[in-house]
Amino acid sequence: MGHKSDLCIRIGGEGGEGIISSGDILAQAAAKAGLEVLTFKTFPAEIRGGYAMYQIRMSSEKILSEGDGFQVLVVFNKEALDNNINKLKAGNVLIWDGPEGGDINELPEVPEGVIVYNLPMSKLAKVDLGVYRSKNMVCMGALSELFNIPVDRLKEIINNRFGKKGQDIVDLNYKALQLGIDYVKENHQGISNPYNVVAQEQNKDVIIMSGNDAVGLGALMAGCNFFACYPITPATEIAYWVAKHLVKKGGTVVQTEDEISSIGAVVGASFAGAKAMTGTSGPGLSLMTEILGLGVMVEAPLVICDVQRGGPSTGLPTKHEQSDLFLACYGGHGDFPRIVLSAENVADCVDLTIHAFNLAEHYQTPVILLTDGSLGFRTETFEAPDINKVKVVNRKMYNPDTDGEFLRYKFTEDNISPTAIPGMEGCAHMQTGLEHNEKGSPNYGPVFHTKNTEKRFNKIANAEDFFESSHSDIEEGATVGVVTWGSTQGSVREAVQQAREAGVKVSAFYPKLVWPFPMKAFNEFLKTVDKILVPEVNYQGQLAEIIKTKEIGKEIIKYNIYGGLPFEPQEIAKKIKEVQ
Amino acid sequence: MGHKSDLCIRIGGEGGEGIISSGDILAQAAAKAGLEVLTFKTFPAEIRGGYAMYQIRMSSEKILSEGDGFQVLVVFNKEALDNNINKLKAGNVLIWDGPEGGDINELPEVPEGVIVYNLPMSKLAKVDLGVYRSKNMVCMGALSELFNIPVDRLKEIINNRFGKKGQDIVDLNYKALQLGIDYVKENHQGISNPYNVVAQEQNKDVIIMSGNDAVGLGALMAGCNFFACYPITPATEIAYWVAKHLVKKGGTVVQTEDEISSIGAVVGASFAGAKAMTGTSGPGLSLMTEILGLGVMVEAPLVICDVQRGGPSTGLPTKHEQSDLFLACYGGHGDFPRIVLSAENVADCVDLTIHAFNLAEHYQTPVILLTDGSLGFRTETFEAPDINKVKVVNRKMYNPDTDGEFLRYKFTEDNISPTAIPGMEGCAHMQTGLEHNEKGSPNYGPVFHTKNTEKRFNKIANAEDFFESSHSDIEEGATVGVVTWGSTQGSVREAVQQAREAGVKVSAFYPKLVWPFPMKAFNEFLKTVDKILVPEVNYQGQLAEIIKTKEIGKEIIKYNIYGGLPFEPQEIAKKIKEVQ
Amino acid sequence: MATGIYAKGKEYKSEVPPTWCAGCGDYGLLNAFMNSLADQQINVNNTALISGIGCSSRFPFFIKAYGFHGVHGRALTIASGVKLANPELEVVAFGGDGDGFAIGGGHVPHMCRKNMDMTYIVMDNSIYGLTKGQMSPTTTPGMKTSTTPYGAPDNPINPLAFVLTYGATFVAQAFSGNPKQMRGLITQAMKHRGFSYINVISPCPTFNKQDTFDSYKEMFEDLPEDHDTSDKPGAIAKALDRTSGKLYSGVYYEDKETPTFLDRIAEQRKTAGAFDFQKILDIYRP
Amino acid sequence: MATGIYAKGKEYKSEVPPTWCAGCGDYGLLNAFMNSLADQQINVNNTALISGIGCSSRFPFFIKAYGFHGVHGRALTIASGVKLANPELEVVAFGGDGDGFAIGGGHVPHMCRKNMDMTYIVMDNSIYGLTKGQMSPTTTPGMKTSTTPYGAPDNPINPLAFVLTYGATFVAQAFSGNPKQMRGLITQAMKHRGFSYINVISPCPTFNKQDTFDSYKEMFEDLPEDHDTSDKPGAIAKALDRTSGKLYSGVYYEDKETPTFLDRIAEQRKTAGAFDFQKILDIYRP
Ligand SMILES: Cc1ncc(C[n+]2csc(CCOP(=O)(O)OP(=O)(O)O)c2C)c(N)n1
Ligand SMILES: Cc1ncc(C[n+]2csc(CCOP(=O)(O)OP(=O)(O)O)c2C)c(N)n1
Ligand code: SF4
Ligand code: SF4
Ligand SMILES: [Mg+2]
Ligand SMILES: [Mg+2]
Repeated sequence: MGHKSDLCIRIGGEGGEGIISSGDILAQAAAKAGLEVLTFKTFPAEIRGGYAMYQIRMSSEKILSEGDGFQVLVVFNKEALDNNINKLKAGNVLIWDGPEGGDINELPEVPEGVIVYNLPMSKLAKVDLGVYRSKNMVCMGALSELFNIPVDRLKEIINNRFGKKGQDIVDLNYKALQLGIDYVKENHQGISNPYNVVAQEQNKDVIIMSGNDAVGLGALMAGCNFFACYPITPATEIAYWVAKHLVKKGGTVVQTEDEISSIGAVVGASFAGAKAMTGTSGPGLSLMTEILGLGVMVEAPLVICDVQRGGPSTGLPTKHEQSDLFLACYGGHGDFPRIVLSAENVADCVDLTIHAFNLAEHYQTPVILLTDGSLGFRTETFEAPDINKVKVVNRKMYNPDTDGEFLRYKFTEDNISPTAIPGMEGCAHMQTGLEHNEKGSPNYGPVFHTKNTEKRFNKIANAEDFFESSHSDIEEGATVGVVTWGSTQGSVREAVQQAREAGVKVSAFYPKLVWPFPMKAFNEFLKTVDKILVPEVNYQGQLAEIIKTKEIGKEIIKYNIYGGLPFEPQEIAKKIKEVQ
Repeated sequence: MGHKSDLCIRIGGEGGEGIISSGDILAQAAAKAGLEVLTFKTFPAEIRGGYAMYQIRMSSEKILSEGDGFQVLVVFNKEALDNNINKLKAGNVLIWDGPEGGDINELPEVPEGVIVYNLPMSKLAKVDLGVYRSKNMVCMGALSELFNIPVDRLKEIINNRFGKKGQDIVDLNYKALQLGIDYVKENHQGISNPYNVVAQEQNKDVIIMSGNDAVGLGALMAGCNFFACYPITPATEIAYWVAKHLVKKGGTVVQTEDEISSIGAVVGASFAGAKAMTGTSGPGLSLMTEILGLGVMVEAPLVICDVQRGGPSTGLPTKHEQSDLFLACYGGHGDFPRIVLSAENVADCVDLTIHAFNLAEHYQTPVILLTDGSLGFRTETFEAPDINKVKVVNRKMYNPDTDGEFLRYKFTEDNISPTAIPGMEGCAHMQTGLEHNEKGSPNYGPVFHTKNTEKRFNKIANAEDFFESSHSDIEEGATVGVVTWGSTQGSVREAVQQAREAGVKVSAFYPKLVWPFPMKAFNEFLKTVDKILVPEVNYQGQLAEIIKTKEIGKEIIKYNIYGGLPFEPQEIAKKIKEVQ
Repeated sequence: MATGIYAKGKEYKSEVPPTWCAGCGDYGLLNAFMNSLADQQINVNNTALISGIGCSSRFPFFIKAYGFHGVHGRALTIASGVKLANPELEVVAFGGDGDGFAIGGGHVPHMCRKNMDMTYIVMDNSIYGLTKGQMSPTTTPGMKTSTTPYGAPDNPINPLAFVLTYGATFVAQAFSGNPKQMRGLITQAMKHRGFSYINVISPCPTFNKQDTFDSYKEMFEDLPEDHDTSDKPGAIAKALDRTSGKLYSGVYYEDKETPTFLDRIAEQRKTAGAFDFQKILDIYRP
Repeated sequence: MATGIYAKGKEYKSEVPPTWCAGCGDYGLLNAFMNSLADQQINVNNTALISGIGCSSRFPFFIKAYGFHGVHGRALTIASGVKLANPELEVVAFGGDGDGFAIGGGHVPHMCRKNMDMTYIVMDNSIYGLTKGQMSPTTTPGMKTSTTPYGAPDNPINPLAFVLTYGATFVAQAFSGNPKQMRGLITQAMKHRGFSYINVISPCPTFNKQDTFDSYKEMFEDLPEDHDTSDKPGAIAKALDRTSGKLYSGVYYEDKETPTFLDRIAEQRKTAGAFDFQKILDIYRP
């Protein structure tokens, strides 16, 4: 389905066969050619063996999601063939290397109408080139020739990537490319190719980047100057990014002995005045919840990014799932609020990380940003952000001239107490995870616990007004409104397009802020629809359950999948039609 | 106002002045005299200093809660006077030691109609007896004489308690008692005393015990043979109990280096076939959520008792709150179910601990039992349980004759897979926190994650049928139904009595199982009322929020207090009247 | 031979093919361990192998015994529960340098000092393998890893010195490049009563290009003949000493006297008295 | 004198009255610490005192400086964040034996090996005070506590030997009964660059009736004049040695050479290159 100008190529095979790196190169080449690109990767959770997949979707228009399957399939081994062959439809293309690189004339069974292009890339690499591991480059050459991807761009990228390793390596890769190109020219010339992409001029300043890198970039732009973390799939790349770049701006990045230490260090750094952050995945967030509560209690601005993966427990470390919303909103002992954001796409990862810091500073409270593994790993083209245009918010500092006596936890009208950090003269004070009075001294009486509990909840109650915290897409006459969170929002956007193209009226609500839920905007939205559909990649329907607590008086239809993969837009479009 | 035959005495003063031990003795004496007893204690969170309180409610009838205040107030210092004097009503009694043990004729200001009985216990102890710290015993003597508490019982208990320390100590205490008795006889003879309790014959086998001890007793009766824990207020007494008694039955009790280690050891012990448990409070449960998910993933039967305290963070360690329900139901990363129970009173602590083990074993899953600090510390009289009448459930073990090939995670009709434990021949297998196939080998494909997720949720979906998981108290014609959980259930029961006595029609629903919520019973209940009232000692109304997700189509009225104290029944009764 | 006991090491291998890279040091331990099981005539039905998360923590999958693959860093906590619940079982815990000494480092001291009756084997590759190459607690300072692009800033820990100081009662070091010696050490460790620890230097050719089989081969030497395995300060000094550029394999320390945790528990049980339900209730009868 | 600096120790005292029992050992540290602050002319405005949870962890409340009373066992993690975020601050962490070596025991090795620039002071009373008397990691085996009614089954840890093995670069022991010596040790520790540790033996008369001021007074002795503070194995051996029945106060070990964590970080910053936003974006421009 998707746009007419879409081309989506999937490459599958054994982890370690160069699938990831060749996919990266192909994606970059497409981006260089002025196309919009959105990639999708899955890795095995094991180091060796297991199935890896890289999918590159390219288009002349903005791409909203991983899309509905793919049109071209390249398989490096039998597992990849078996996993994917039945997803091909009539008119789609299979690039065929022969069974496990064997005789290309021994054709596999394919669905009716699927076109098979022979490409003995294993043989070409092993026999003709003499370097088996260049198989992936042979494949790239063939793909560029087949689908009109400018080979010059490919070469440029290869040169940039491998130049450091010496001209030999570059030349070897060029040669491999050429083998693939030549093979196609000789064997498939004249075949009427159903797909091809047209390079176009881009006059925007475009970058192509992964979601994890984008979180790092957002942190840097927001003024983050302290980052502590413990490695965990699929979040570790955030640490790679900040370890490389934050230090250049004078920031400090530290790898700690575990996640508890990371969040502890973040709380300490925040106390000392830093804009502090940690990045983790579900297991790490579980371990952090005790100190999350401490952060709320001492009113520490800080940001936690949770790149979700399949759970519970170690679960499915490299698989897609959105199942930490309950943990983010309800985890931790005691009754306390926190701000939770969720990102839709890579550009959002930049923007919402910036908003996360600003919210944290403004409200003096922890903010959790939820992304997920597919989003963290996938790369996307988007307009380069401008660091000079970013609005950076800093916590309200105590001013002796206007604020009277310094009381760290002073009750104020907006429930935000001007604060002070070590080093400031005359403001020395204690912060404690015990319930306390305005000064910060322990106090367990009913008055302070009651007032402080209210303060903690009330101060963030209107967080939705602080930024563009949601987006309503209302179609007149629609009865059903789709609501979701996280990267599923992209699939919904595309599904909504599909539905509308098919004449189905539908509206949609995209919250960036998921806790506290943006009820003002949502209530306005709700006036326009009769029922809502909530697609989520989890079992319970975690957002749907939260929406139910709002007693919206409209039918709430859950739509849940939990197989470790994201939604395809067409699935949602179909559901929209069903329930409308 | 409670029963006519009620007497409730509150003693307040500085922690360490013997208030707790004298309260214990008084409570036991009342129980010995055949009365029902329910006590209520609060301690400071600090070791030294701070206000401690002990309240003893005694009655000829079953006592349901801490009650509505007290009729007799004894103050050991000014703080105790200030904290409590305004709660006295006309006709109530203040026992007066003089200001900080000074001149008893210097009377404090008291609410109108409050009767003041002078009792210079400090002076009597210090001057007449020469032992200041016996002040509490002087007080006990006076109270027994004033309110008809059989002094023989008191003496018996003192003898049992202090006998080991030598006859000198016993005699000293007797003497102190006598001083108090004599003082009353001399000074208050003939005063028409508004309160007195009548000892009565008990032909039931009664015990008086705290909630924490009762959890230990329940564990022992359920066959618990492994207990690991890390000390934390207000849960540590469970460990004291099991450390003393479980070992006698061959069980093992281990103090670990932290809560993560405790729950890890519990999972390991369960894997090895033990009935394993840990006891903790909120901060500990927060730390345990990662391994809680592991327990669910490997399908390990185990029990966690969370004795809740005021939160978040270190919060109010010795104060009352019911704020860990969200954590218990929703904590931990990934989407996974767990069974959550909540206890109403001390007898419930025994029963529900037994049910917790049985549910865990039957469903092969972790079970969380929620109690709270007041319940953990308070003592209550109830009928001694009979270990021979207890139904003990054991996990379904693999039987090679009927079950075919051993598959640890075999898909079965009831979603329960017969299991095996190390030591069994031919059943060696792996358990892992990774998603897995029936055998237990890692598998991240859509099929097994989908089927296993459903298995994990479906297997406990009907847990409400497994035991008497709720209790409906329906009054014909009532429009409002009160629903609550935990020890607030006792306050509601008493409030319902009060309301009905006042002619207000009201129904109530008492769930013992709070997750999965007993919806079959609740739906039946809901048919009889128009709206529900949910009183909870937390801010958000955690149970109310969960009930909202059930879309019951009736008005849900929250009633929340969060000052660190339990509800008084009269507050709830008033609210019932308001909303009916 | 009873079911569950095998004549040859390789018969102890499960059907699950190892998920390790070709050339991974962990294969060396796998072979040595299986051979030791055969040497000891261990019954897989009475054996529980417990691990955390990491490449090395996949170990139990590859052996026919009962196994538990838990969460990152908590292998010892789970293993202790298994052993205490059923002291009849042979319990061996496995993990990596990160699993054991970063996130799990808080548990090791307490298992050692309790002298918990089990064996713990750490596969030390000075890197986080499974998560693809971050600094671990034993990474050489200055080494560039993905989280330390400008060089690792931390001084490495010394696992042997740690567990010796903690009070482990059997401490040895082995090298993946020497599975024959390792086989014997494993047997000694498993036969030891109390907490026994083996540090296995197990290179990760995929992510640690600095600490290789070859570089280790150069450095490894057997502990000197006259090494006194009863001298704890001496053993610690030996473990801490890196001036010689040598690494020593063999038994660093052995203490057969200190009672094990199970010994102590058994002792206590005697003083606790017999179980009598009514007697317990009597305490609460007013 | 600038605001925030005081002439006399007691001027450093906050308005908050200590919550400790009469006779608690922690008072000794409080006095010694305040006197050391005066000796060093420390400015409270540039000082951050960080603690966990426990009787001892209440310490920061009683001093006029900035303070943070976190959660149980995590004082060092928070303290490290404070110091790294603002290296100008004087950072001292406080805790008890349980806070530091049971639940918090996983963090100590890493602060030591990183040579994190701060001071850590543990008040060791061999018991859990705040929670009313359970076995702690330094409790003597066999001692009856509320969780060990038949006697503590665990061998105690040795905090000094631990931190020495971990790589702390300044290690001392003090005794609450000797606040004068302690005062000097605190000054030395705070002046030390890198991670400094003081083990303060600080009796809990309320819950530990066995390890009293009197019993400790008998055992305490200054480290011998000829003790070599640069000999780490020697220092460890001294710490481990309990045969003499003696406990030693004074500086066990000092290492002024090892770079601190901040030194290393500063080094790295140089190689990272200057910040140029467009250059970073260039990496992502296709
Ligand atoms: C709580 C938690 N944090 C982080 C991770 C991610 N993780 C998995 S394995 C690992 C480290 C592996 O290193 P090591 O223990 O040395 O084993 P190796 O792979 O090198 O054998 C990490 C950080 C996790 N699974 N859980
Ligand atoms: C996560 C967590 N677990 C347990 C506790 C309960 N707790 C508070 S202080 C403490 C131990 C105190 O002992 P120690 O650190 O030796 O300090 P002391 O009171 O003896 O000075 C414990 C177990 C807690 N607050 N948080
Ligand atoms: S990544 Fe390293 S540790 Fe992991 S399997 Fe490969 S070689 Fe072994
Ligand atoms: S309980 Fe012990 S440690 Fe706590 S204040 Fe009292 S004497 Fe000090
Ligand atoms: Mg490793
Ligand atoms: Mg202590």
